[in-house]
Amino acid sequence: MGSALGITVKFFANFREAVGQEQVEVAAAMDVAALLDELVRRFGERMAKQLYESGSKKLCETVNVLVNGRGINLLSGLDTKLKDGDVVAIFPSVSGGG
Amino acid sequence: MGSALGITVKFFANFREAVGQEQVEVAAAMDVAALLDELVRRFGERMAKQLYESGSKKLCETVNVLVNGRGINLLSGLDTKLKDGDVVAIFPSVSGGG
Amino acid sequence: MPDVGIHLKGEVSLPDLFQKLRQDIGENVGAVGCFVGVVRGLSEDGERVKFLRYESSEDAVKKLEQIAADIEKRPDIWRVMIHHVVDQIAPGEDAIYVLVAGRRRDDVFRALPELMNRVKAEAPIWKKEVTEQREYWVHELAERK
Amino acid sequence: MPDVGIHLKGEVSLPDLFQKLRQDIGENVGAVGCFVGVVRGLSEDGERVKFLRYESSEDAVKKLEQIAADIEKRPDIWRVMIHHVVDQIAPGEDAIYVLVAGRRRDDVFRALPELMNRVKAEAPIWKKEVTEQREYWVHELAERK
Repeated sequence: MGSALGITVKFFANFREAVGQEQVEVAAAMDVAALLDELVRRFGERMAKQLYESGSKKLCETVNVLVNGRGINLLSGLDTKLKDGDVVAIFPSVSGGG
Repeated sequence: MGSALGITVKFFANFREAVGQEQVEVAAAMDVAALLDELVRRFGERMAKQLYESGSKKLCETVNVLVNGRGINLLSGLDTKLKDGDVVAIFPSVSGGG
Repeated sequence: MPDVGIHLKGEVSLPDLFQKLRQDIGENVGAVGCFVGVVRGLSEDGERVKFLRYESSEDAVKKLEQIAADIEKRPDIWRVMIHHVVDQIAPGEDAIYVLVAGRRRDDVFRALPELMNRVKAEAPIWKKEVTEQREYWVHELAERK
Repeated sequence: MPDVGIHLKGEVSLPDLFQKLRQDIGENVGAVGCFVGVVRGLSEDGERVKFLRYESSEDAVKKLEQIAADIEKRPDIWRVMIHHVVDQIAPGEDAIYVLVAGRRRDDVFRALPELMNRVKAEAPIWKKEVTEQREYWVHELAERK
């Protein structure tokens, strides 16, 4: 399933800390929900706690997921389809600027 | 009538230009109205035009008269009494600061 | 203590004032706002400006101090500086510097326009604009409109 | 053209940015507003801050450019500069500089808070606060409240 490319996932801020890497490759995931499941499998409870409101599969309000630079809130949310070569970015609310 | 002190009148901005001096002494004036009459006598039509709305004895809105540092609008206007040693300042609306 | 002054051209600059502000900055300061008033090259009527001449009375410093102190006494304001140049000033040159250091950006964003409005309305400082066509005190221009 | 950047500490300063802005200033500029975001020594919870660590994504410069360009295209705005320091920053040190040059003071007083609000909400820049007690990403602090 899927070419050698797979899906690239980039992490920022607390997600980068939890993962210990700036980005990972995931061979295949049908949609964003499936991708996040895979990330929780790989990185465990800490990732789950950072992604979801406690005890649910609802994304925390402070979590942003972009697919190829577009927020999934403007696409189909967790049901947004993924394909080989997609780049997914995961990060919390931004807070720059003193 | 009045000691040697008299009344000191300080001019700023366009009034200073019209008078050609930073300040003058006026021997005596009962009130602000009388003082302004004296200034118009000394300095002529240009002073009248700068003080009064055209053809009236009403002060221009942009003219400020201070007696000992207090605006005559907070005192008795043109009827504000004067006495020897008073310092009167006459200036237009301020406009500092770029 | 507010830090204010009336200066001739060249006696004061934004970098110098900012550096002075930084030398003694409270641990609760999270925001510094600055305003610089610059002489425009075109008048309100579109005439080319040769220069502005600023004049002040001897009470100007006291009034600037009072304005600055009123704002500086707010709990979330650390320091207010107001420095005015009273001189002949060419287009592109600075006429006034206002700096405010405070706790949050909202504190300084609120203070800056208030300070400028009060300086314009209350400080005994006048300006005469000299264009290629004519010269006039700026309050006279306002009267004509 | 807006002038933006992401820098390490020491690569940028308000005096330098202000001087750069002055080197090419339009004849219709009558007002320059600056904002400097400074790291506070006390956290929101009153803990003593050791430092903040800022992090950004590679898209940050592009986003700052977009924010600056949106404001700079207004007819009465001449130039917008946004420069962010992304590094480990101690209390009293600067994290961001925003400068706006425009026609009148109202133009710059309106633009400055808009620029800062947009940078805070849109630029992919995060910060972690390290106090004497603990460390946390600032969005986590917001969540707890």
